[in-house]
Amino acid sequence: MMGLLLTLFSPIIGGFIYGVERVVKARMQSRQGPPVLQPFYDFVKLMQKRPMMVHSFHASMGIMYFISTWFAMAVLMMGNDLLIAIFFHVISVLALTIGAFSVRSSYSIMGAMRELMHVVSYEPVVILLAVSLYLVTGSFDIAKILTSDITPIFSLPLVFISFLGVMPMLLHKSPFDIAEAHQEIVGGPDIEYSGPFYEAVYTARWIEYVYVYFIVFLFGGSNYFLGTFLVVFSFIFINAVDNSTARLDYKKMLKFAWFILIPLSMLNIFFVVVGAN
Amino acid sequence: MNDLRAKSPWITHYNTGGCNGCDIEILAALGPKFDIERFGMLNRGNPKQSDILLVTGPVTLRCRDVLRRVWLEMPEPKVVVAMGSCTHGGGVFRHLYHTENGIDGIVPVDVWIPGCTPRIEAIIDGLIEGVEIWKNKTKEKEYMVGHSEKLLEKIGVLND
Amino acid sequence: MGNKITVTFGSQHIAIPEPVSFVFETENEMITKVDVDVGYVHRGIEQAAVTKFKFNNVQFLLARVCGFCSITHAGAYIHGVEKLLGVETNKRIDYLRLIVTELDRMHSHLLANGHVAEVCGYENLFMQSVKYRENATEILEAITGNRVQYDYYQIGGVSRDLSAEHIEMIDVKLKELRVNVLKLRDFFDTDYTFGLKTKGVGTVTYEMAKAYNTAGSIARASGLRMDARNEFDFLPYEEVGYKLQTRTEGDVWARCMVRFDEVINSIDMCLYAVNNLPEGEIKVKSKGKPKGETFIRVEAPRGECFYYIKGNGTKIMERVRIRVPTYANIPVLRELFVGSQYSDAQAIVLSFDPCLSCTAR
Amino acid sequence: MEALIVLSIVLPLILGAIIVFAKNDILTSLLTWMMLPVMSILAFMIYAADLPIYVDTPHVLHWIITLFDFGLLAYFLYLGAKRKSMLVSVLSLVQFILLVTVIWVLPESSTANIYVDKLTAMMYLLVAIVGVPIAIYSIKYMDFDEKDKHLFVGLVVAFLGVMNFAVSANNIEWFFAVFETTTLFSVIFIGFRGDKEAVDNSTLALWMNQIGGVAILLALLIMIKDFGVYHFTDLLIIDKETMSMAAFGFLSLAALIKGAQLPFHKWLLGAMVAPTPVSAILHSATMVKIAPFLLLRISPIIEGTLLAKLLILTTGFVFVAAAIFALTQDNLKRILAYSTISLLGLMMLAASVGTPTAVAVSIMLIIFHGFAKGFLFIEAGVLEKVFKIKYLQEMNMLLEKAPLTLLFIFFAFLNMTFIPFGVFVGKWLMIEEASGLLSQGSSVLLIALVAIGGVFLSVLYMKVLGVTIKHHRFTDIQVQKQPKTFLFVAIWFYLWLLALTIFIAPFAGDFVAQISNSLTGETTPIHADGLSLVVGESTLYFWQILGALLLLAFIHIAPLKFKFKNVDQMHPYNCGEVYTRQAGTYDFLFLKKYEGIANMIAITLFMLVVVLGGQLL
Repeated sequence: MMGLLLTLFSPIIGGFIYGVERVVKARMQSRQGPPVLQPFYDFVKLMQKRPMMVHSFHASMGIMYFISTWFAMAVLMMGNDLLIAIFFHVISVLALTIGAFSVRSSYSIMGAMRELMHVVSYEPVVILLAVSLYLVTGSFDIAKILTSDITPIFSLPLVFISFLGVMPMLLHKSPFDIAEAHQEIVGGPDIEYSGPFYEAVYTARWIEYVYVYFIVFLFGGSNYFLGTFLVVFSFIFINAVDNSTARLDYKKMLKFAWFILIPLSMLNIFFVVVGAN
Repeated sequence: MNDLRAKSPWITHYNTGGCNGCDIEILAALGPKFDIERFGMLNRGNPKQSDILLVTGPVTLRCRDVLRRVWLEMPEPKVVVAMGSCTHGGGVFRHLYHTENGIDGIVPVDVWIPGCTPRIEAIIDGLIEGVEIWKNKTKEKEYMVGHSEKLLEKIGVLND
Repeated sequence: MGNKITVTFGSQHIAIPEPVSFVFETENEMITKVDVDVGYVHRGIEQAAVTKFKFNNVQFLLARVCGFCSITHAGAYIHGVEKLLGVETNKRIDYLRLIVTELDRMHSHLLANGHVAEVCGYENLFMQSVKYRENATEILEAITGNRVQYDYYQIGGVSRDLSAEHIEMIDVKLKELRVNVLKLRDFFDTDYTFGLKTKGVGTVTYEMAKAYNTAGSIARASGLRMDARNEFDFLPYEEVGYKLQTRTEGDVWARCMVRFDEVINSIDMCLYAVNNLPEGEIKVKSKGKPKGETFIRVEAPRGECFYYIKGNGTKIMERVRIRVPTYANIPVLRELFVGSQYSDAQAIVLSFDPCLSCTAR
Repeated sequence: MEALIVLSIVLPLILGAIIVFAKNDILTSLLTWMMLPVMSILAFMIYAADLPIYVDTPHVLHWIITLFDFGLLAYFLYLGAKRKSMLVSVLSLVQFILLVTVIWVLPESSTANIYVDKLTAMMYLLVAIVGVPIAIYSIKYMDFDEKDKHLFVGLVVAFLGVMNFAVSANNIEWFFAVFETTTLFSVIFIGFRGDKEAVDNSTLALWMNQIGGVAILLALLIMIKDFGVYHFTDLLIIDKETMSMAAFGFLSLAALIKGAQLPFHKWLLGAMVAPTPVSAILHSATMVKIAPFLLLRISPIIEGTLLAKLLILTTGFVFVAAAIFALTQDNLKRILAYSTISLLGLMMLAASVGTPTAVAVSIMLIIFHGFAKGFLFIEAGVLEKVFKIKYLQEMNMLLEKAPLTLLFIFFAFLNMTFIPFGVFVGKWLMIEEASGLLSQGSSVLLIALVAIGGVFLSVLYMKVLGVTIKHHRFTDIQVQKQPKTFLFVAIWFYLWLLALTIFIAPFAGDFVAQISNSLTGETTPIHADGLSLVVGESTLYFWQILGALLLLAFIHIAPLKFKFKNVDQMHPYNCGEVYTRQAGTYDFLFLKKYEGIANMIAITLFMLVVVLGGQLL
């Protein structure tokens, strides 16, 4: 029941997170920033724009991105296997990238290609995260992870750190906002969407916030206070990093993910395995 | 709903061959001191997702068609804010051989911000004025000045 | 071949406010070919200067060549006209002109560096740069009455005087600005990710800088000791403590650092000039029409700006010719792109601090 | 039942011979079309029978096959001499000597030489359902500016019989004979067009596969010396504790080579010079599938040994490396070949792990990869023949030229990686199984390799899909006509894949799990709960399967059918300019310089497999 509610309200929750984030970001840049409800104003605005598209397939992929992200959210909340939820996320990436590829715009194609590089960077780490959670709690089942006696964060500090490393890639935050790269490719995959179609993409990004922060929440195990603390901590951490780094290029991102984050996760898993035996 | 909408105007800025003075002030307006994001304004840079076209410069002949294309790519409702004296009929560049004497011969303009260079307070005021106009506009399709199939074909938006 | 992506960068693009078009051909984001088109901003100013405007109004037109270096363009012209008219300005006028010129350089450099940070994806640094830059523009506003286009230069003088309160205010603000700029400079100097993005990127070697005849901070960042302020006597720079700033790295980062060094030098010069402001009138009388030809070299924020003017004794000038620094820098800019990543292209362009409205006029 | 088994081996051979010699169009079509129901029914009947079945063969057959072996080697020797290939000649001679030695020391055995268990029956099914349509497809395909149509179709049909024989051989000497026969067929197929490139590539395939032959013979010798048996079923009942692994080291080496693992992948890449049905048949149901099949046969023996661990490392490495190098390719068939190499790595990895779930994974992958790859290759053939498209960059705007083909390619690619299709389920089960193994204290690398390789494959497919889907047509899309045969084969594959995906839970839970049970002798923890797939504690719910299927169905049908009414179309944002521009893709060519290093690592791992895993030291 809780899962269904969370799924249904995940765009709203994500919108709030995004709104708060924009304010936090503005304050970190010594600006006043927009109101907290700004994402919803944007939502209303985009809804009232005249629809325009490059072609039907491209526009429909924007909507599919939203739907499949929401569906991935539903699977994360109501399914029982974390791995499956992670793989469902790939479907939403498929919708986004295929849509972006389908138009003959170099920015869009470069954005899609970079988005794929994001996938290559974060996906192994996220899968290793699921595996390590299984290792510690003995189950891929999200409900079981959330009720297990063990608090995963204490056994998986390195996995948590590497997840903090990939969160900017998942959420398109600096230093890894490579796929969006507003000053280079003007938003990358979302560039050709406008009006209501862009709204779908814009809102799907909010759901991704909930999706990602929920995975952070899992690190608290049955200790929900700790989970909430971790979410808040990672939120502040991600925003601080976002505001104090320049954007890197995709090769550097790949190197960072592959030669630092993945070994870090594997090391942690290795230690847990050795410790258990 | 229109009031809610008015809190989220996104801006595309296009310099049609001006002297940069206005562009500097737009960058400054984004900065911490003036911070137009207070009003929900973002410099999107992407006409497809923008509501306000902020034009500076006297429209040189080279920039004319680009301006038209950028304007066409913006979905309605949209407003055009002409910033600086040059946009108002050319300013100091009026009747030079390579300028179009302002933007009102190219795209329909809603708000004029006077000054060379306009003060930032004037820019913000003009943008807010633009938002007020934008608030009452509808999805109804707007047409370019001198709109015709021939013009569309000439600027290359009929078939890409 | 199918692995190539043609990327247009401009004319309407968020990273460069001015209309300029680069067409990159990229392979795996590596640029293999580049076409540059700088002609979007051409308005025909040189033509207008010798047809539509009287010689004593031309400076208002020339100031609109470029908003960043308006003061240098107007200044160069007026220095030239004064030469032709034989007007001798007094020390106070020179000092006031110098203060405004250097303040202009400060705000231009700070914005340029901030913009480099912005296109590197470092939004916060851009915001801080703009925030601190406000000090400079506030001073400019106080002195001249406008933030950007201040037609301060007039033939034979300047348009406004500086009062004692102003001097006090300027002194305080400049000192504040100096502290802030040092802070910013430290940030640019030591920030790790910014360094990743800028160090070793777009390197102009000393030989390249020389061969391509670059100008301004690009040349100075490559170790080329050239600065019109040093070489051509148009304002009393030696008296106020001018120092030539160079670096040897020649990359994007070095160009930013050179600009910061120059800003600090400019602040020092302004502080000296403001506190040792000579007494005198702010305008000397001038008579007659310009006749004869002359040339002027001034140092705009982007490098050396060269003016050739010729008068024939009538109200209208016979020739006004401008050679601007960015135009000299475009060839080396093209050279730099080939072989670098597209994700670095913006930083490279903006580190040149290109002024297309100067270039195309 | 024995008769049915013999029939399913012999029938294709006979029909193939008839087709080759009759040279009659109608007869060819008739016989090939007829094969589809006949072979399928045969396979189903065999699968439904009480398995396993031992088929006793007359002793004379043994001598015939030995004779055939020598004939084959002599032919290879001749080929080596004709093509002036030292390697081929030397390897043929080595095999010759080894074979003589083997026959010299071969003890008498009363074990049946043909052994059909559920795995074999499954392969029969695969050959019938995937292989025969490809034969049908090749009739039409050869009508397009190709020569020797009847010879080709006859060979394809006969090859199915050889494949059926290969998977039912129990006697390893016989297995060697069939192994070499498949080599022969690959040589003929690859060199079919007869130009220089084709001949060169077929020589390459020949000597590479001959190394596999040498490895099998060595394994056979060691086996006879160590245990005195040379049948798969006999090997299974030997006490595992005291067993030496040398023979299995060589057998796995043969599997790795047949499975075209790095650095022996070149022969499979070379196979793309042949007519496309060859690639389809080699990659989908036959030939390379011998590799995981062989490992599945010996997996109960090698499970948990050092050999298995080294095999996991090797195949896992190939899984990742081939997926990465596939990114650098721009020829569609080469991309597909690389992804086959990569997925074969995963299949063999799963077979080497050897737990019930892992074996099930291997079988799932064999089946679904067979379907999807066959599908993709026939569509690649359609593109090549009907639309004259070979390279990725020509596939731009495929939607405008070949929308239906695009639909099929899209679906097949989705099948290769996305939830809820079979290959995905295999990958998912493998990760779950590896996590389970993890808690027993090993295989940290295994899991990383599976996760990483899978991600690269997904990215590869998304990239290829992205290139194919690119279009900018504002008007309606016209569906271009294709030959009906092509359409039939495509729809055949499409419907099978769709049905198998919707009923993936019963399919995996009953069909695959049973095979796995019979192979490992343990209970596989996969079962179907209604239409939901339950694996241990995790469940892939039916609503998830259906949801994903609907999402993906919409995504891949949308380009054809879906239209927004009354929405204005606007050209893409291009900074306000209208330049003619190229919108290609990334080719990651800078990765190519690591290919040598990858080959070196692979060779090292091969050595380790044979030397350390085979306990030769």
